[in-house]
Amino acid sequence: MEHLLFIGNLICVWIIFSLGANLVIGYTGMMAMGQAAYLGVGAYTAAGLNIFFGVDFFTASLAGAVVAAVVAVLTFLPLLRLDGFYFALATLGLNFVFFDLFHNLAPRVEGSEGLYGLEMPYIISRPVGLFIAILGATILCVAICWRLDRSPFGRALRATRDKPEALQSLGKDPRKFQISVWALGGAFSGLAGAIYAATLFYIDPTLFTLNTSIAVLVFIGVGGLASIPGSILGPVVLVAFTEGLRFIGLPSTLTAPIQSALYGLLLVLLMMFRRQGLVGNYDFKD
Amino acid sequence: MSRLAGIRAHASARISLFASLAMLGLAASATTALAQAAKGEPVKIGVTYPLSGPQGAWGQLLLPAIEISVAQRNEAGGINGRPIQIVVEDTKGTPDGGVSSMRKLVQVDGVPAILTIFTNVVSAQIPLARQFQVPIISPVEAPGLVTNTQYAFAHSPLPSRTVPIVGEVWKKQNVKRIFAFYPNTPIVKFLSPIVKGEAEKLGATYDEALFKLGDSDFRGLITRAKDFGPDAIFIMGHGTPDEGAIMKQIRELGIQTPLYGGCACITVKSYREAAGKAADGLIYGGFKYDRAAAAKLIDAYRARMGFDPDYASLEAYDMINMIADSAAKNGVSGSAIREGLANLKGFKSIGGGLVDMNDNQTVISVGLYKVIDAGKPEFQEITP
Amino acid sequence: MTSRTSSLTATNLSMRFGGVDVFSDISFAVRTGHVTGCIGPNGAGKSTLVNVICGVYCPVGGQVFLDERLLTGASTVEIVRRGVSRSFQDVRIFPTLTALENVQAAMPTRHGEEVYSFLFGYQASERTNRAVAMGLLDELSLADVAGRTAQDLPFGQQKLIALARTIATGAQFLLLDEPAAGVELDLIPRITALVQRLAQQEQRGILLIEHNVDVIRAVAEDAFVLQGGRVIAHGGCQQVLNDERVIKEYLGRIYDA
Amino acid sequence: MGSIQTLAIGLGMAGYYALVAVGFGLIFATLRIFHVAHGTVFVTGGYVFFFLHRLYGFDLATSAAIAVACAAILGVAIDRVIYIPIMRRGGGMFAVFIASLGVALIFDALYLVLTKGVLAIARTDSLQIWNVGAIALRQYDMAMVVLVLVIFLLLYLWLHRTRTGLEIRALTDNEMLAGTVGMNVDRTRNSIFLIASAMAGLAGVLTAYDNGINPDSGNRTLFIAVVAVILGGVRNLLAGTLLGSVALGIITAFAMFLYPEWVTFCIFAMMIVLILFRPKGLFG
Repeated sequence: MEHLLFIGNLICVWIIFSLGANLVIGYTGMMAMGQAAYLGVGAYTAAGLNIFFGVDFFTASLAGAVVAAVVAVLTFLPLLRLDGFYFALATLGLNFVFFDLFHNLAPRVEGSEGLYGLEMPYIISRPVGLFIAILGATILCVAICWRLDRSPFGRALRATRDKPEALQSLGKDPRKFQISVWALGGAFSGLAGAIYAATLFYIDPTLFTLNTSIAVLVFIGVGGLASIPGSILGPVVLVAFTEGLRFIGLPSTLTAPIQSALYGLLLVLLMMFRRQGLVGNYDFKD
Repeated sequence: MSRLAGIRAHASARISLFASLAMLGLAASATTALAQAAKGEPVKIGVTYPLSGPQGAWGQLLLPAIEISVAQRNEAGGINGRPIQIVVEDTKGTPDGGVSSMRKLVQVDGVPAILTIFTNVVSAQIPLARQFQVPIISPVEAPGLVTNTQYAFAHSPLPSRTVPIVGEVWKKQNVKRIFAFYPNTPIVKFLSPIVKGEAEKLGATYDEALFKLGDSDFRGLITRAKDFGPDAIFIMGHGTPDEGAIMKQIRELGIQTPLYGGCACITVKSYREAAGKAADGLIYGGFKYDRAAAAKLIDAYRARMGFDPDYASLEAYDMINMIADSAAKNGVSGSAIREGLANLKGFKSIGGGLVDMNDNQTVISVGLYKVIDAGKPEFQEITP
Repeated sequence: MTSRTSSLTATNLSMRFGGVDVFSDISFAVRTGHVTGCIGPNGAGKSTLVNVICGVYCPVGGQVFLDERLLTGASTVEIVRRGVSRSFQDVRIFPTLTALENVQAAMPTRHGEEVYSFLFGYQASERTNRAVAMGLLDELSLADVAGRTAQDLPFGQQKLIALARTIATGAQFLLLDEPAAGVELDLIPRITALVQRLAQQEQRGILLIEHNVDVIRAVAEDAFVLQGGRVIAHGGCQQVLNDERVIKEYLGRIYDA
Repeated sequence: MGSIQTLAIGLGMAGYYALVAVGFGLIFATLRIFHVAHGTVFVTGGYVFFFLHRLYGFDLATSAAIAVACAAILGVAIDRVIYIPIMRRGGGMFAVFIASLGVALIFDALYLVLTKGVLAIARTDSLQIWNVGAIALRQYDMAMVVLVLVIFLLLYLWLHRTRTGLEIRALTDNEMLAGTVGMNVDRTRNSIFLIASAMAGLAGVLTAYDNGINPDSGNRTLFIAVVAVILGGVRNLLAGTLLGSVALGIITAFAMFLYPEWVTFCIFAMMIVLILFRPKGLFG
């Protein structure tokens, strides 16, 4: 039962992360390949504030989201003028750069080898309480995205993705929307990171590698681009599947490779046969 | 060979997985405790070892020793007549893998105690052990890591004991420049001050370099050592083949400086193979055990694998019996086993001699060794 | 429109790509309430002219003024905000948006279109925008496809949506790049009617770039002819279309073909 | 002294980078395919060599030849089975890029299962070194540098003296041709993938013999190669890649020497800076 709650928490983390990535990749069409960096920033900020400065966990999580958004914008601004591959490549490079930052700051920092003493408010210190809180945060994020999808802002994002130069000719600066949505995506990733830290009770640089960035690409790729149901469906189906692998008696040595191979296969098949995903509204941009 | 062993372990794990899956469907994890109360029902012990990744080779060499230990214990009556059954999960040697496999073992399989390994994994598992009230026991060699918590135990020679005897060699040979290699993981936090302190005692100059686990070309890093011009090079980490590879590459950069280590990792086959001839002459302080006393493990292991077990296999053998003894005395719940481990006195180690649990950490005898021929392999106990 | 301007003037505009002149020394004026036609064969530099006016390219010579204020050098976005908007010859519609959304996306209101305002408080302005957008679409006989995704509509309708979109920006001056090309013939009168209404009722200034001389003849008061990067005729519409050189160089060929 | 030693090490590393980078650059320049799976082809060469030589006891030359052939076939197969069908179904460059990532993931997983992720080193003995003053030079490195130079010379001849080479250069110059899938391009396409993959396979063999490979090596080497290609400039394939690889080999070796913890950081920070300020390459 507790394990199911844990898996539920994980799914929620990936849903929030996927929503953020889908805003950037699906709605706005920017090929972000390094979203895990912001996940890490959020996780480290929240955990660090909580452990070293005694900030309460809710505030620390919010701070994680805000700091991730700020870092996201700061790292995004120089990349604004890039397009296509070079943008994808630069964001992918950012992921490696951040990984090394986390990794090298970790060994000598007290508490880096596990989040000792993450102080949780009493209400979420029990597994059920934690799950309800995380579920609540997830529902809030879904609601925000749902409002966004239907708002003029969401429309402007899709217009930016479709034809940025046409939007420009209508007197609206696509870069403004790109920066905004990048900040929003960063905030979602940061929040997901903070919740991830709370779920696992520890953080470690290996959680924020390129593989995590690729995983979110698979989540939204399978679920569906530019689609909220897609952002939920992807993590639910894939996490349930890979966690389910543990229960069918597969040796645990095989679960990681099978997950990786499955993600790889899904990417290939999706690109071949269904580029918009299960319930997506949009193709991978050319 | 080792893969076969792994599969065998999983075959038994599989049956229990099906059972627990069914239970999971019904309700709560508490049912596992009820199921175990039945007579003859096996007592499950969790094993979170790396079976893949940089440390995977070692993890796979350790599993057979655990299985031999379990088999011999079960023949001798198990835990008050109940057999021991191990459930193995792969941690990949990462904290991430350590935590998720521990969660699965406790929450799905309901194991009351866990055998684990490697500082970075253990560090991540400690808070979880406290939360679940499931004791973890490991051969971590990080001083102070387990002493500040109730639910973590260690059974190993500490570098705070092995490094000083290496230091005596340095003193005798009048070593003035020491260079050390550690992996870029939290283990540096424990190791670096010890070696540095030893160097300070001798009035020697000290420098260090951190290598990245999973890299393969360390020559740039080694050039640092070459530039430093050391008369002693110290290498210690998680016992991964990386350390062996560094030894080899040190020699291939024309550095003939003597090599030193703070653990008996060279007894591990994968480590030894990565080092090759470069490890000849290596001097290390490590677990000192009596081969005759350990014969029942060494012979069984040799028969199965074709070569001798390494020092950590002996420690793992002990740890199974420590858990079994504690469970036999206090009961099979997590807190009962913890109680037993914390008050362990006069435990008869496979390496010979009696050990006590002191502050969650056993004190086992250490000795100084020199590698005569890493290929054979041949080690010789020496005195500084 | 808050700021009332009366003319968009280009003086001696020249443009060159990689050493090749696209056009040089072009001067013209578009006045509010009037439609100015621009005709010329393919490759005459008409679309480049629009791009230069809108700030996509910086001219190598000459300037564009909005009344007395210099427009050249400002960004595209800034130029639209000052009141000059354009449509594209190759449509460039937002393919995954519905027809209605395409038009709404062009509306100048900022309510709910910022990252901090998308949650609440834009409903009233959205309703107004929606009504205006529907009105525009209705005028172009597109009301019944308003809810359909733009990329699923035929080219002609896409073109009309793009036209509606340009109009929806509310800009004082509209540069329409071949709005009638590729549109079904029976819709053309609607376009001309719309353009006329924009000029006469809404007092907008329109530069109408067209291949179709009939459209120009129907709506434009003034016109100029672009040929080989130069203005070969300039003046009242009738006068220009009856110009011998124009007939010989350009219209003749069209009528021949 | 350390810096000269590091320079020597860097030049040795440059050999591997050059072999992987020139193939990647060739594919990227001609077909506009961001071939992430090129790293997979590289490790495949290494693993086939390792398995044949260490586990099945084939001699060095036979194992190496089979390994290079396997890598070459794998490269062509990835193109024919995955990339071409995706492009035929209207997928663009990004679709191919993502599918390529997928292929890399699948093979990573395969090698993880086969080797448990343990470093695979195909040799057991130590390499011979020459001591020149305080500098240690490995004979292996020097032989490899010569080999790489010979291969680049052959590549030059292939690109400038044969019909296929001419077509390839035409593809590099004409963006319109690139990305199209047609009967005429197909054969050239095969040759490009074949040659590029064979070179990556050879680099894999050499690395597996030298310091060993693990499933991660593929991606790591690939991204270094990408940086080398960007550094050298896509337009200026042979000379550019060679210079880029040498520069990168030296930079990596020095990063490892001076700031060992920050090697990855250095490489990727450099990549981002390059993309931002010199996307056409330093020498392009």
